Amino acid sequence: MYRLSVSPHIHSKASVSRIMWTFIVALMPAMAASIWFFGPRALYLEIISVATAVITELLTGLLLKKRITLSDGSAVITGLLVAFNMPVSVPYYVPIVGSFFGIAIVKQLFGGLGYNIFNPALAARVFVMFAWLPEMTTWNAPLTTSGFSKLAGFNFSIDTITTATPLAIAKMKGMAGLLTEFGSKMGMYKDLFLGKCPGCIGETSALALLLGAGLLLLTKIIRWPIPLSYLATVVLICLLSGNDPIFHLLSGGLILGAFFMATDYVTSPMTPKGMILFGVGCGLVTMVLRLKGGLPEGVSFSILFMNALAPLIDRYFKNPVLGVKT
Amino acid sequence: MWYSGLKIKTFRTGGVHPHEYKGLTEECSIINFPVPQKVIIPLSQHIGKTAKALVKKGDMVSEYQLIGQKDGKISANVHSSIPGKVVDVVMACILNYQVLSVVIQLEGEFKTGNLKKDEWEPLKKEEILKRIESAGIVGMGGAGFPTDFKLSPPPDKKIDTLLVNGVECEPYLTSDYRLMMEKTDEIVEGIKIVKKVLGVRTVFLGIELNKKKAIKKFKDRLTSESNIHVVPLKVKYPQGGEKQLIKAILKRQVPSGGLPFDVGVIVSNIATVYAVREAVLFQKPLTERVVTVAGTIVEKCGNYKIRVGTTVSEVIKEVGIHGPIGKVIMGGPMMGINVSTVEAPVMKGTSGILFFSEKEARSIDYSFYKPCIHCSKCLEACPVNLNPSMLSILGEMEKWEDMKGYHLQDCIECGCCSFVCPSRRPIVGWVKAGKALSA
Amino acid sequence: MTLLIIISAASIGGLGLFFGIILGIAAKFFKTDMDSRIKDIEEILPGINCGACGFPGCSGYAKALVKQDVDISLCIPGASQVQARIAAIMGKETKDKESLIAKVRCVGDKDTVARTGYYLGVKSCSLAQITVGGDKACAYGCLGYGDCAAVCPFDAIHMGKDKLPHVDEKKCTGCGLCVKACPRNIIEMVNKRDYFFIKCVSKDFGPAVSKVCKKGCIGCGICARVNNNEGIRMENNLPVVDHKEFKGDVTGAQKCPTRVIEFLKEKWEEKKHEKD
Amino acid sequence: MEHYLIIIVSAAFINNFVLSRFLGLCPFIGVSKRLDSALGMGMAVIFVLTFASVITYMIHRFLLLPYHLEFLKTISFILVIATLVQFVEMVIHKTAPTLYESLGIYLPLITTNCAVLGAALLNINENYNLLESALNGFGAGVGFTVALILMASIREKLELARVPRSFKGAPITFIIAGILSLIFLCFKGIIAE
Amino acid sequence: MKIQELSKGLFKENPILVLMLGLCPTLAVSTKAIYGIGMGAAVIFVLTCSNVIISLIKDFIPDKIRIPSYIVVIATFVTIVDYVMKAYTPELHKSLGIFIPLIVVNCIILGRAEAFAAKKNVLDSFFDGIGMGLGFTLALTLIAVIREILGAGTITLKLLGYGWIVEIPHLNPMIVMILPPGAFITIGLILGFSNILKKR
Repeated sequence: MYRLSVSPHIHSKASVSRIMWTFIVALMPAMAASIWFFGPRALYLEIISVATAVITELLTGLLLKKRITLSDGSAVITGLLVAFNMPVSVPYYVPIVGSFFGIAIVKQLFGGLGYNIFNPALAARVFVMFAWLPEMTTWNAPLTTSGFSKLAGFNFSIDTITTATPLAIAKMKGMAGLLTEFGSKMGMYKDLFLGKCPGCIGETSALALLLGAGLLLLTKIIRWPIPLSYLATVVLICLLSGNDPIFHLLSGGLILGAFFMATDYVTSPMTPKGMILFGVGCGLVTMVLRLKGGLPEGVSFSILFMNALAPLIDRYFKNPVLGVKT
Repeated sequence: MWYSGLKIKTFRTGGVHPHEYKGLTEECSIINFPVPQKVIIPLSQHIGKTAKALVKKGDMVSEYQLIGQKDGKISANVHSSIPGKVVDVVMACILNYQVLSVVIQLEGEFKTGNLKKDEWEPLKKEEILKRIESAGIVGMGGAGFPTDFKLSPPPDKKIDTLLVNGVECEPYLTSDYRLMMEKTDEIVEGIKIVKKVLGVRTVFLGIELNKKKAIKKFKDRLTSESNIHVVPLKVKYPQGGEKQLIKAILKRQVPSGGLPFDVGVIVSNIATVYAVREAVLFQKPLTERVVTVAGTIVEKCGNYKIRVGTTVSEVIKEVGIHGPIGKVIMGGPMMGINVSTVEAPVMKGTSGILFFSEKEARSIDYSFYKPCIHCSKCLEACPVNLNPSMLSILGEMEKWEDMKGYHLQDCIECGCCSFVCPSRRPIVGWVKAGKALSA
Repeated sequence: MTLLIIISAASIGGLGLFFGIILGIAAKFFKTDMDSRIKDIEEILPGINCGACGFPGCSGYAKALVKQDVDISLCIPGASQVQARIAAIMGKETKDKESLIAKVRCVGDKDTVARTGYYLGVKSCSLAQITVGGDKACAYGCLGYGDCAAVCPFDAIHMGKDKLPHVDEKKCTGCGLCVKACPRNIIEMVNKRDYFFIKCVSKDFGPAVSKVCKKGCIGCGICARVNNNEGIRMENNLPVVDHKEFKGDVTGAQKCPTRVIEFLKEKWEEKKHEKD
Repeated sequence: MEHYLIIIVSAAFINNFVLSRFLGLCPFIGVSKRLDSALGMGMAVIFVLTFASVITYMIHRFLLLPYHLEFLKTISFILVIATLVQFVEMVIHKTAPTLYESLGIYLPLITTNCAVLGAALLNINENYNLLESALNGFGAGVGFTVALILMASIREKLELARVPRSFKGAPITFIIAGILSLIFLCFKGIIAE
Repeated sequence: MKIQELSKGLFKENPILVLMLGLCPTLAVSTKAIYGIGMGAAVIFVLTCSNVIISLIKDFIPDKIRIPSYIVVIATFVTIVDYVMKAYTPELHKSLGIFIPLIVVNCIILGRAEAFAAKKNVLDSFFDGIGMGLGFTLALTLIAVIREILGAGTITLKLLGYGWIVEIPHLNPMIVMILPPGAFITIGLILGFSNILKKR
């Protein structure tokens, strides 16, 4: 009795779980940075969120009688990204509801991994954002070096100062306000790059995120077109509208969004041309929302908006098949 | 480097780099395979109509005797590869489909020991074509296109170039390489014959860079020939595909649904060229070919000159297998067909027989494919620039008709998409089914 | 008050009149002849869009009926009643088409016919057939992955524990989708009142069959010889039954060495009774 | 000028008729199965909405107001819309029969599409003048079309997804609409400035 | 017999959950429980009256202009409801906004007129109207209660100073549920679950 299958009879090493777990590894620096800057509560949020995501995936999988695919790690990624998109002070039920919404409704109801139209983590973030707007927009300043000693203690309470995110300051007070907050321009860039500024726990440290993104790009898990066109569009619009491009690149969730969420396979277009258009669209909507919108931040919305457009883009931007005249 | 002056070419769109495994058999010279006790000769080893059986049960046949008569324009003669008695003329399962086959039991003696050698230069084009036709030569790269038909393109197509395909891009296979190394002069003579038939000026011989010795050998041999050029090619699968080779060497694009002669090119495989020479010089029909037998569980891996019709069971007996066999593949691992029985015969287009161990075989289990995650790795790997992801999803949903909208017919079934797919989806399977069911 | 009522009535009436006139003119101007028959036929058709007629759904068939003059007997689930009503609309005569049911012509269950290999692929007969040529020792037999059961819109075919499809004759409407789905042409549409079936399609002869399947037809031809070729004759190593010529001699069927001929006594007696 | 632009953008995106005002849901669910019919339906709705806004404005301004017949506005508006729809139906049937076939029963549905009557009533409520009414109607139509096209393209992709059987069709369409509406919600702040 | 006409609208042919008619007002006004009830009452009135009238006049109306005539009948009753509500419950009327006049184009009413009242007798049509209207009210109120609990943490059953407002303790309401997205997601889930129940 030989085994019978269709060709090819050999396979590259690629597998879904390998991709997903590499992705999780790439998120680790940002996770470490979140704990470094926001203390153990950040870790608790992440653990709670991931646990909810995994349990929800398991339960919905059982209910819908699907093959349980926990080992592929996609639920872990969703859980982590949901937590990354929250301020450190949110009550614990927020990541629970968010992860549940993301996995159960945005992912599993659409058919599970590979079939979802919207990025579960982003949809979850936007959902909880509108559900508990005050909680989701209360920002804490990162811990100082001395405050970090509290990491050891479990009785960490939220007694740090509430402030506004750099983007909110820029919106309300302009560049001058930012300079008084950070001191000098170079100091501001440095703080933003390292992540020493208020914001969602996973999005502040550009350094940690870029480390992870570098891993993903090197292992060819994500490709250049989307992040590059996204960031380039943001820079271009900044230059045209007279805003500081470096500030806009480093602040808010732009790096996290461009490298880790806009590049989500399932919800982004498949052809290079489509990817570039997708990135440009993300950049455009992000900047419109940042400069004109009512909320200071626009990355999640813009990517979600382009997710909705992705099927249209896929439909009209196909690769030219060799030998077929168009 | 000695080839540094040359421009290394390759095709641009897609392609993959599977592990080569050529080391197993690369240095194995061609060995004559012992005469089998029984052969099963399918009457259709080519594209087109099955040949008409000329023998019936109980007939005695001699070696090289015509047993299947070409039926119509696209068809080919079939000859007996051993002398003996026709045991049966029956539908047999060959490469997973049923084909009328002649089963011959070895009996009697080989009479045709030495064939008379002709000179080919004085022969007319028509005479050469006739000899190719009566020898039943078909493309030996796998597709099995009747060579005489290929070499007589319609008069309105002007052919300016002959491409000789020495790429052998499939992993494991080294039969063409060994042929190139050991029969260099004969192949050059064969190229000249084909060149004369086609009346073309330029010939390119494409060889991938993992066969540096062969490139050097031909380079040295061809210094005096001004019109035959050796073209070293970057290693990339599926460069041996006709359309990819034309694109790589000539930068010409065969139109969708077209054939190479639509862009003035004829592509011929090394083994075919060699067989053409034998047919023209000795009037010897195509009854044997060089086959790579390889696999980690094979004791005597190597390149064997095997008679057409020899069954896999005879091959197993000869080369020795240790451990249980998981999979038997006729052809290369990327496009080869997996057979279920040891009664499957070697055919004119069989370039390799691979034996996979149980573990190797089980590592590919397409019944446990996962949903497509739209990673677009297959789009990058596809040498035709198709959207294999969509094809696979439509196939999964059994929307065969809709697959046509995604250029199903242009798929060359090279397997690059399945090879890179992280969800391990049997994309080629769905494409094959789509082609069969959407018609 | 009265004035208000009058004004309201007048305005509504005026508006109505005005728009009525506009529409009347427009209707003249943009006149199209819509065949009301299409709509009528669509209402008659069962509306399950099974596709057995070969057109895209019931509305497609309705359109084709009116515009392309196709055969009115193509709707198999609707059977003769629908046909009669379509005929009434289209002014055509009804052809008497006897109702059909699906019959599985294979007895090679999972214990009888061995598999030739472990098939590692999509669990579908057509894919198994196309990609690896099937994984059963018998080249004609049922592959058992249930394409026919999956395609049946009436839930009339189920895969049994023996890995063979079983037809629920009560639910089967004879639409023939399973026949199209089967890559090995094992399922055949037969007359509902037929009583004599050869449950094998192997064209092989003798030992070639018995080597792979103990129950399959070995093509010995005893049935045809016993019946003197009346009603049963041999073709391609397989008996072919002709119900019209069949005179009721069942000895041939009983002599079958592999018992591959199925004879439904009740149906035969029913028919005989009718003839008398 | 900017004022008029704001009316259009507001009607099309910020207060999208389907996604934030819940108007015209029946055709939104019904015609969003295929992209090409969604496009056709969208065009028809834009046309009907714009004209209906103009005509209802005129009836309101020149007939109902002078004679104090405001209580007749529902009846008279629906009459206008019904006529207009029937008119469009005839035109499409004559000029583009294939489009007509794919729109099928949904063309008459525009009559009972509350987006059309809703736009007319909103125009009155907002005290828009003639141009503003027309632009509001046009913007509403564009918003409807945008939502319809987005939904159709998503649903076409979803055709090939393994959505749980009970959620196929309307339920999953509503959930998609919910997420789309979440996205459109973030446009709310843009005009506020 | 009549009981059947009355009860089918509640569950088996519930206009919202099964027939999926009249969704626009369902989503728009289901932010407070009382709005659901108020809207439902208006629909019951219009549906019953128009059903009765249409089944009375069905024999006199030429087939060609039946739809416009039905619409005129319905529009009349809608205008009556509109003005009555404006006079007696101005607060509710304001909250329901244009969705009161939009009852005219609510698919339930025209749908019942066309599918039922135009074929059956007066009594059947009357019960059908009440049944369907009740079913509509029930489903609408259900959705409204769910949305209000999750989105505002209350259940409002207060009109013109009568009734009461229940407050759910220890609940941080999710504002999104009373915003449009909440409406879409709630009805999507409810339809899905009612499909599951239907299959059982």
